[in-house]
Amino acid sequence: MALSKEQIAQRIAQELEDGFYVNLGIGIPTLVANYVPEGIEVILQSENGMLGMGQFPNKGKADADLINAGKQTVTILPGGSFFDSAASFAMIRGGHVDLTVLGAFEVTDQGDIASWKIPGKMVKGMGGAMDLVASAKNIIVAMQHTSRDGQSKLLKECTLPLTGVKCVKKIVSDLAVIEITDEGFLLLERAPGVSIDQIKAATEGRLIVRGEVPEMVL
Amino acid sequence: MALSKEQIAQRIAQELEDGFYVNLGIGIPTLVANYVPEGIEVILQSENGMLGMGQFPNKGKADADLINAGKQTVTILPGGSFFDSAASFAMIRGGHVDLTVLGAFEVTDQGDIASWKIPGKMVKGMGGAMDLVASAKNIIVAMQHTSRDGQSKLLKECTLPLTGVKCVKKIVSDLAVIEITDEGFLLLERAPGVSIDQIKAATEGRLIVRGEVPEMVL
Amino acid sequence: MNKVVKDAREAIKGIEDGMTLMVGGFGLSGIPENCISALVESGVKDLTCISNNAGVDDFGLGLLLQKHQIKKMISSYVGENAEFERQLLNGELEVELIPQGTLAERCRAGGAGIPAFFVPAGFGTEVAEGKEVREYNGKPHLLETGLTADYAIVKAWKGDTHGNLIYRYTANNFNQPMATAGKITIAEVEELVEAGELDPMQIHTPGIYVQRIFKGTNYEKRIERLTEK
Amino acid sequence: MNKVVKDAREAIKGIEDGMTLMVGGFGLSGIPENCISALVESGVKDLTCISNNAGVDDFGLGLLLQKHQIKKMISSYVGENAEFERQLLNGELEVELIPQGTLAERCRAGGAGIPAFFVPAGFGTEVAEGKEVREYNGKPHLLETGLTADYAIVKAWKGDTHGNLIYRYTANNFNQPMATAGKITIAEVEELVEAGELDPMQIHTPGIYVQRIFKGTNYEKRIERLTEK
Repeated sequence: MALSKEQIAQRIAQELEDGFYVNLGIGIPTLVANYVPEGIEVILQSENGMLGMGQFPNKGKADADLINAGKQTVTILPGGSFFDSAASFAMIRGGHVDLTVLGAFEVTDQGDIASWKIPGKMVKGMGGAMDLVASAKNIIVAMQHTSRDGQSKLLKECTLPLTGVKCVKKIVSDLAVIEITDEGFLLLERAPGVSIDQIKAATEGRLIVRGEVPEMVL
Repeated sequence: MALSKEQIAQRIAQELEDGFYVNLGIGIPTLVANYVPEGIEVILQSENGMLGMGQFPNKGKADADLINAGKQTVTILPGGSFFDSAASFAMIRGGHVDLTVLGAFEVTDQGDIASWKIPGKMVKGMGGAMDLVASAKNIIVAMQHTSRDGQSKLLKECTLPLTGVKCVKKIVSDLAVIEITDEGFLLLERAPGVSIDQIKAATEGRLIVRGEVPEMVL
Repeated sequence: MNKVVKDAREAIKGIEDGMTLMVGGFGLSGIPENCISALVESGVKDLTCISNNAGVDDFGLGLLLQKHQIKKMISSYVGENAEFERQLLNGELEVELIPQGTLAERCRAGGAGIPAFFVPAGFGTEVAEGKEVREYNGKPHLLETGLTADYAIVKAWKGDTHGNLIYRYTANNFNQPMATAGKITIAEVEELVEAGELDPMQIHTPGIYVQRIFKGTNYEKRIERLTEK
Repeated sequence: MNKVVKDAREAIKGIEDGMTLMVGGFGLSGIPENCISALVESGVKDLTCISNNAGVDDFGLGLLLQKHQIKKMISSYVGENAEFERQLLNGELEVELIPQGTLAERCRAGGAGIPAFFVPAGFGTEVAEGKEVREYNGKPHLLETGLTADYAIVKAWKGDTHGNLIYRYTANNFNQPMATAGKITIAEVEELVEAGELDPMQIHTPGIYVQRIFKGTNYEKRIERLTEK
């Protein structure tokens, strides 16, 4: 059965390592914070200028001066810090953030990503997505494997305007965990109950299946 | 009679305007701070990371963490601030400092300056001088008009390695106040009792004398 | 060295039709509310606004959009409001979209006298169109330029009579880099104190960058997305 | 997320012959005294040191020079000591001189992922030799590159267990930009506190840049030029 959004976040959380500085994009990536494994400490970076982002504030405690990159009111944890936007992206561009998790419309088997613009629809802008994908050492994309009408979003070439090229390292979709290799999408894990054939059918780009492909353990 | 170092500083101080942010180099320029005209407030920038530099500390109050660019212990005035070296030169390079006063070995009638290196002697480095001369909006050089053996230091071409090109706006020497114009050294003022002929004899570069040249008022 | 002006109306004097303004803030957080109101009131038009976002329909830069005072937005993320969308689709408004980190660095560079620099963001995308590409460390980079503005308008938490500024929490955002890049920089603050009252080690924006400062009033500090536990 | 190590000896583990180090400080102000002593003791050699200055005969980087542990200095102003001069004139030491502002910005750029940028400093001088020149705003600029180092060694006033740092007065200087540019950054501090004890709005160097931190001991904080009224 395909994963829920929460389960995608849960599976991505398994990629976290103790001491990681992590930037979580808007949407499913934000949920990853809810599943940080026991015994592991990660520090969340919010690109509008904060390290050590905490949970939403208690009722009545929201502060207009303390928001995340999604413009939601948040809190800061002990050991956190605030800084300006240039300093924040210096951190990102300089490769100091260990892991970036973000959403995407499409990803190719070379790691290209399209995530910010759908021609014909209102263009809202790329925000920090282009900076993040161009500079992160390690990028995991959280996404649906196919569109609502069943079209694959794991492609040979993006059909939508690009956010960045050859940058995505891993995908956690509702159907699979996939690593981007020089040869294409390497299938690492299947969602519980999802067959290799189902994944093949849902993947337009080159899919590599090597030996037994285990089911995810959530 | 030629000006003393203190008098050169005193004359330069007349160039200060209320509200100026000023960077004073080592040597004579440092003395300018002692002659700020009454009713005028200037803020001194020290390129090692301070705005609002004050006087030397009282006896016993020196702090190793509070020095100027000449590595002398100093104080900070109310309204001052501290920042790092990159931020300090961002300020300088960005043209936010109104006036820079520094010393020189040689200056040309096009505004080139040599001030950091004498071949054959130990090379200590340019420090911040190249950054300052390349970026300051307004540069006044405090210098002796001739060397000890009577050679002019106001030249057609520098004989020593350059610190910067076409950057000096004004010179206050022991003999004269000179503006650098497209046509060369424009003589603005004479030191008290110094004749135009004396200045001509001491100036190798193109010297422009227009009409009456007043004596400095100190 | 007293840079204090009476209010927003006095602070924005000299801002004329067709000028380029940098406006601090991220979303509705840390925006110069008082100056935006004064600009609306002044009726100045054909403005180019460099601002990470464009406000919402009835707040922030949305207020200037409503009155058709903005000719062009230079931003990383816009369109949180319907009027913006309408003007854009009707061709009444130009928009130039820039990756957020590149935008922030371009402001910092403009203030720091760095006319151009290389960054990896945007290579291979439409952002790269017409830009010089050069490879460093095995990775293609784009040449981007520093930005300055006729006026930079920022909002800080505390300020002093010399123009020194301290920002609060994430309301710092674009205010700090933009404050360095205005030919004239105007700061509005929640708390204005005498020079010497702020700790010189804690100044975010040294006064050298600020030409005019005033204590703002009636801050609404609207929250765009209230989220609570 | 505890980055605390026991002392300087533990902090400098991994620094090997031939490595490039950034060392914070301006003159003798804000230098990492404990780490310099530990490096002397370790006997590591053939170091390339990026540091604004080179210390004096018997303090600061002068201590490493005495033991011939430095192969090359990259600095803006050197030679406040006789041993330095002797080694340089004998060809035992290489020196690369860089304008101070360019040096500071090259460190900041290295930490910020900016591989190259244009600055006006040095045009027309020997610093420009071999460098690309481009005109911006009617003024020639040189293309300069970002710098990084195997290790950056900095000294701060206060630090916490997450590696957040606050510098004191002008002892900030090169420490802040260099802290961002080390593959591994080591911070020694006068006061080490638990995460959460420093005001998050007053952090000069966020902990993300610091891999190892320790409380230094026996700071001499020598004054290079004592001037009093």
